[in-house]
Amino acid sequence: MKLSFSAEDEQFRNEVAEWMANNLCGEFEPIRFRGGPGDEHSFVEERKAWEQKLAEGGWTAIGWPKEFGGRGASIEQQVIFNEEYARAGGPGRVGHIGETLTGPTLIAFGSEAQKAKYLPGIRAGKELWCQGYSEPSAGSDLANVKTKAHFDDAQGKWVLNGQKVWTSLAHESEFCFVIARTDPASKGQKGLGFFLVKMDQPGVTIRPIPQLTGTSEFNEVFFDDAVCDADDIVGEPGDGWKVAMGLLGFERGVSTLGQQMLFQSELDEVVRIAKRNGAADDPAIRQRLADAHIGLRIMRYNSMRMMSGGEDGSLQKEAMIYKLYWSSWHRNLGKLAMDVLGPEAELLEGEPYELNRLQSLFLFTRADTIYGGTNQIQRNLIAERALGMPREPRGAN
Amino acid sequence: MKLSFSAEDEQFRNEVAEWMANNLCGEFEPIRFRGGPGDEHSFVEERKAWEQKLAEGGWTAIGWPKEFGGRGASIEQQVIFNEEYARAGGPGRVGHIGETLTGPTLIAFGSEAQKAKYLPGIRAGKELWCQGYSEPSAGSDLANVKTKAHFDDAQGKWVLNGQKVWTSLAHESEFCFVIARTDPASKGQKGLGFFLVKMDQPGVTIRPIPQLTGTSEFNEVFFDDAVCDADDIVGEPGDGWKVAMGLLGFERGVSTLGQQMLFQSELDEVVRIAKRNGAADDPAIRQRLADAHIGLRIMRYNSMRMMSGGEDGSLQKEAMIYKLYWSSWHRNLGKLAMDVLGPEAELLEGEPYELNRLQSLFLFTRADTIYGGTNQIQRNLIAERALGMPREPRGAN
Amino acid sequence: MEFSFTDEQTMIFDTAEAFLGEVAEVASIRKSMETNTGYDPSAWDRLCQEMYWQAILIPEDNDGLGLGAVELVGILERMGKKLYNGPFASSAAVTLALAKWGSGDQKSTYFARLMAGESATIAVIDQARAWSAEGVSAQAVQTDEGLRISGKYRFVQHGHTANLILVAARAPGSSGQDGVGLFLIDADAEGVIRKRVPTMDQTRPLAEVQLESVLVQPEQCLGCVGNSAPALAQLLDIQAILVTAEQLGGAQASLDMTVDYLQERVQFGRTIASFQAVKHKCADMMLKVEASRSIVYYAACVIDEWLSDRYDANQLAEAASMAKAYSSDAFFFVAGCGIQLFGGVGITEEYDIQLYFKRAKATETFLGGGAAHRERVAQMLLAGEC
Amino acid sequence: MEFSFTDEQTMIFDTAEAFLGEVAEVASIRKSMETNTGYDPSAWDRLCQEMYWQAILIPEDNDGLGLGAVELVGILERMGKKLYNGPFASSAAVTLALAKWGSGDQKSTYFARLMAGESATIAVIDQARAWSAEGVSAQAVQTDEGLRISGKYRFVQHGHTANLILVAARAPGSSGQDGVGLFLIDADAEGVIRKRVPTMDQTRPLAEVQLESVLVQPEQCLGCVGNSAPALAQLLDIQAILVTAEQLGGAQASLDMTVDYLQERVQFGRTIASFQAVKHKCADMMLKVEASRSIVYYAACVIDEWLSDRYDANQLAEAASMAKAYSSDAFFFVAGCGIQLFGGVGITEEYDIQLYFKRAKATETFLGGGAAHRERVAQMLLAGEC
Repeated sequence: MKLSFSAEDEQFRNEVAEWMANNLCGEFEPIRFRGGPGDEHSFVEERKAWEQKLAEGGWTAIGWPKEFGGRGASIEQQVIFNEEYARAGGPGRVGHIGETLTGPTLIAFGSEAQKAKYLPGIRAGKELWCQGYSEPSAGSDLANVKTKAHFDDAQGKWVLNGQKVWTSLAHESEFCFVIARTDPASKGQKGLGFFLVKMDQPGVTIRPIPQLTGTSEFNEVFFDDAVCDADDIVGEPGDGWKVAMGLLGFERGVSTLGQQMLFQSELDEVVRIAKRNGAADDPAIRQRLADAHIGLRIMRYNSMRMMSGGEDGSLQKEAMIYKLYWSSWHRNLGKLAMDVLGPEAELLEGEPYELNRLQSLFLFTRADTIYGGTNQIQRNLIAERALGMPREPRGAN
Repeated sequence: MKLSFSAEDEQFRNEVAEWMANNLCGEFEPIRFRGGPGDEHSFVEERKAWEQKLAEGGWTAIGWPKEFGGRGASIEQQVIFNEEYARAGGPGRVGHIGETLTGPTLIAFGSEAQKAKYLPGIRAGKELWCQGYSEPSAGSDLANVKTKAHFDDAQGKWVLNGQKVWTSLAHESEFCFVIARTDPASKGQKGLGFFLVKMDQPGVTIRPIPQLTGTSEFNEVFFDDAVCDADDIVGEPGDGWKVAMGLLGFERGVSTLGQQMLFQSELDEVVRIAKRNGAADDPAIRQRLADAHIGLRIMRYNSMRMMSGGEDGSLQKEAMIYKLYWSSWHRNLGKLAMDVLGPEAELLEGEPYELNRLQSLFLFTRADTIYGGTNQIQRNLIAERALGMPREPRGAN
Repeated sequence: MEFSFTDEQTMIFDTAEAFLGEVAEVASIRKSMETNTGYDPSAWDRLCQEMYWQAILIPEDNDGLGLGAVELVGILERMGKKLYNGPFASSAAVTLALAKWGSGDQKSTYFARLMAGESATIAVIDQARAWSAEGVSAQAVQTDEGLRISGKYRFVQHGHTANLILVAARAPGSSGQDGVGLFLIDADAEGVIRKRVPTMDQTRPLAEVQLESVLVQPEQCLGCVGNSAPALAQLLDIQAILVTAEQLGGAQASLDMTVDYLQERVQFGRTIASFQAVKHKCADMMLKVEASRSIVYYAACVIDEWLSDRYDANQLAEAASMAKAYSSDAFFFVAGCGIQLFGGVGITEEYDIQLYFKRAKATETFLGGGAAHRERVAQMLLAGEC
Repeated sequence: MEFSFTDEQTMIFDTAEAFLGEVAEVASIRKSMETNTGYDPSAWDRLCQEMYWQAILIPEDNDGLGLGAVELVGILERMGKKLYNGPFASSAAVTLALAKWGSGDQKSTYFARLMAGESATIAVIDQARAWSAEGVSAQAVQTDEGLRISGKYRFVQHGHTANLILVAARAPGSSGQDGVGLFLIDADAEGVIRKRVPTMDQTRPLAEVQLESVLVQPEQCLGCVGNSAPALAQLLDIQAILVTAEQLGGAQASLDMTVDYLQERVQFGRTIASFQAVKHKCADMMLKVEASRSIVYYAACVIDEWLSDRYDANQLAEAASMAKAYSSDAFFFVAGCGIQLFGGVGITEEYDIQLYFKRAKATETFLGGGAAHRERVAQMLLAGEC
């Protein structure tokens, strides 16, 4: 356990910093520091172009093994990349679902054909992915999947019917991974399949969900006889839950660092405003600024422990608290931002409902403690899996 | 709804104040402001004598109907009495269980014979009571009573066997009301009886429980063939739960005001020390002092609403939050007191474990959120009874 | 001393509940919040004509209803429940100011206008972080024709539609508690420019009001020009208490709609309401709602005592700050928990809980949040003033 | 950069766990806390002879083990789990001070004594609310024979038994950051008077130490006399980090024993552990324990970087204040929840959770609580120093 980086790693840091300085400029200048959570709808086209620029430089999927186009970068290097990316103002990545979720999932569970078919597009920053997990009647009960998939012998394809919800970037994505029930008689975690579905087809309809922010980061996605190829199922029919859970494990990896860099830039802005408008003179605000700073630093070391820990992908304690920890921290930051702004927090940038970055942060972070497993579900998981306390009984339904 | 008192009530206030000034002096001077929660073991003999002094002045049981020796005082007058009692430094009442619990219970549910037998002793401040509710294996599960009572025809008496726990003032009390199972085949709330038991008898053993404070306010009470007369059961065998629940209802009445006056004197001391030692210059401490002040004022108006409300003894919403509210408030005050003291909080008054008032407050208030129904049980009750949410299922056991 | 409602009060509140159920259902609030006024003028007209609520605090001598602050607060609580967005609270605050400090002539003039259905509001600050005399920046300059007021006011509730604006302004060169006056301005007077500004809480229209050398006559001065800092503080306290009544109602409604939803919504084969952690959260929410109720109605009683000069400015200040600190935090907590317990749908535009959450945020900041009011209580407490 | 333990570290910690299980079971802690020393000297002897832990931070050149702060903190964490009450942490802090600022001679002299099993502690303040150079009141007066130190110190861990006391004292007439020196005093020197004082946490013996014109020679001065305020600040930061390691262990043990009890105890026909509200409380407790672990081990790494001059005083200060603020609050929260979840037995003397609760309280205040350290972080944050 030590903090300092090796000389080799410091060399890598210079390399990243230099590339960012030389490339995140000119046409990409406007997207610096943009596109974070709650700002995801900004500059999407430009950020797509940036994704390809990154790929050209060899800076997408750096943690993937070299055979799949990655750099096989060490944890240290991934940490460094994220730090330098953020320091340079690298915009929110539109390719992150493919890079951090689909890619690792396919590398771990996919067939050779699937890897060949999908990894290059992700790696090149040209094919974006979204996720089809939650369903309206399921909510936190993720395994309560009603979307159905059956294999249609005539077409030689899987046919999907059902509805997913809370799918971000659905209208920007080329593909969606969808968990669907392959065995209509099954219930819960059994009888599910994990499908790779092309979005641009007649059977797929996307409906944005208007949110409290006035924006629609989330969508409903309807599958009406949507199809995918026979070999677009990861693993076997019935393996869907296992694959999906593995994928959720990947969610808690290096990608957390990128998130934290965005958090840092938000906190920096809050501090800047507090200094400017005098809020920083208020001792109660000072306590909370310090608390936010400490909390974010802790988040970083939580991540470091998580990444340095067991390589079997099993969830350690620090990984089990991760979602609950960051979502609560981020929500508190949103409130702190408003209290730093004071009465001004109530005034919008413009008609009809144009939020500034901090207002957007405040409102959007209310979703953080809900999506991807509510704080309540997280606490169940911690108590049951990490502390070995009895499982919450299911109802009779 | 109004705040001002009538001229008649103000006259009553003067009367109380004058009596207190004339009587809480001389031999009683040392017990002023003493004997509150956590200080219950102080000056017990002197406080017993004070109880009788109060009775001579007609100031015990003032809310009881006149026919039972009370004054039939109005709510307003009871409020005033409590205010003036506290203002004068009236000590913690040793007779409060008899006056506020046994008395009202007997008046509501007791036979004429029971009223005649017990009310005068309580009224005169000569017979103290303690309560025998909790049992070691029951904890929060109050109805899980294992203490048994059977009627012994030979003796013509009820015979009790079992153990109670968390009984305060057991060694000072003449009587104990005991809830015990009259039907050995019964479970839960059915088949219980409510008994009035003399403490000074061979079948009753008291064992003090050493606490984290180094003191022993609470006791275990063992009943080994303890007896009470045939007519020392309130209601019929099987009515015990109903009587006990009625009694818990009385607990949330005017007696809360006396408690609040003690809280006020504790808060006053914390404020005084904060001003003296400079803690009051710390903005975070200031926030918490204000919070404590606001919280206590709210407690007062909660009580006012509770007392002004329905006269059928049914629990209104403000009554259902009362225990959770005051116990949490008081626990927070204990912590605040320590933070006001700063490092000094760690140093005791003397060997071997002599706590000052605020240290005692700090440690003892950890019991407040547990006895008389833990905060967890209180939240269950609020959710289930006030909000109509589903009841927590019992286990198979 | 008496802490329960009279039968008459209960009747008034039942009527209020019924009337608001008619004119202020969420659908109509949502519709009206997107209009230019930000509220439904026809509902306001009905309120004035059928309910005559604008006259609650106007003495019977002035042809008002001669009721008290408890009745007012009870109605505001029910408005808060519905997120009612008309100019009632701000008008009531101006009414109270007139009742306390108005001259006989001012009362007859302005009460008549208010009873006829005109609305009123209060404008105090522009840039300051805190609502107080110190924050007053508009200037009242003595000229030959009379005083002329110039300055910008922000955070003015219904400032774009109110007929009457009670403004604070100070003598040139003065600062702090000195030189402050309160003035009753006609919104259509020359030099009054106002515009609605977009707000995070869409149910609580705010405006910027610019006064450009607006002429006021002596009869438009409320109380003593130059010496009105104490009155301004009391006015802000009154206004804060009225806000807490709306907060209480909003918190109650947030709790109610959350529990209703939890009782219906099934997850893992059980209603969400059956999960103990959810129940406990709701219990904590209810505790805060009930505690808020206690302090808000106490504060209402204090207004009554203060109106009849039995309580002083300190007692009013303490009550206002206690109520505002507690109720602001309580409403924010309850509405925030509400969104969380609604889960995914809680953050959609379609569900109402988010409107309550925004209302909680907006009213928390307005007139000072919990920390500011607690600091004020601390000062009084440490000075032995409460 | 690497954030997991080496195999060697894991082995050391396993050994520590086993050894402490032998010498520091709760029964023996309870017994020793009632003795005059407040700890078990025979256990301390075994610790020094069998484990040689007193030599962890002493360089191999000085015949020590030459290990780092991560090993130290890992052992302290396990001591915290057991409420171990010997003079290990205070001795380790003095060892670190010697390693950083000691001259070659001081190192060989004092390291030899420490390795032989002598214990050491730190004495800084008497009356002040805050531990800092400003709070130093003892005076070091220059005389013909050398400096003579007089003054009273309170809150001195194991001050009544330590063989060596590192004290802070200031030049007469100086104040604030000026004139401060650090001195190594033999406890049996003439003029040293000390007594144990009764404390709320019985597992953490504190003493008052009175120095009456105690003579010190130049070789007893650590660093530069009169210029040691920065060193004192760093020393207090080091000490604070060591306390957080014990807090982490205490919090972990509180959580573990609570969950164990909940899994056994049946109420309403179910184990208490099966109640969701209880589970969620335990989840919150675990979150704080794990977060505390992250920041405490980070701070341990910072000590190592600081020892080798790669990190400066600011980085040490930030780490210490972050760790102390978070871990103090976390331990208090976890132990407090522990008592609550134990229910009635939690407040009895018989059960151990109350000892952890008192330890949490005692260590929270010691060297400054959460609010004070957060304010320090805020100052650095706003000054752009972190």
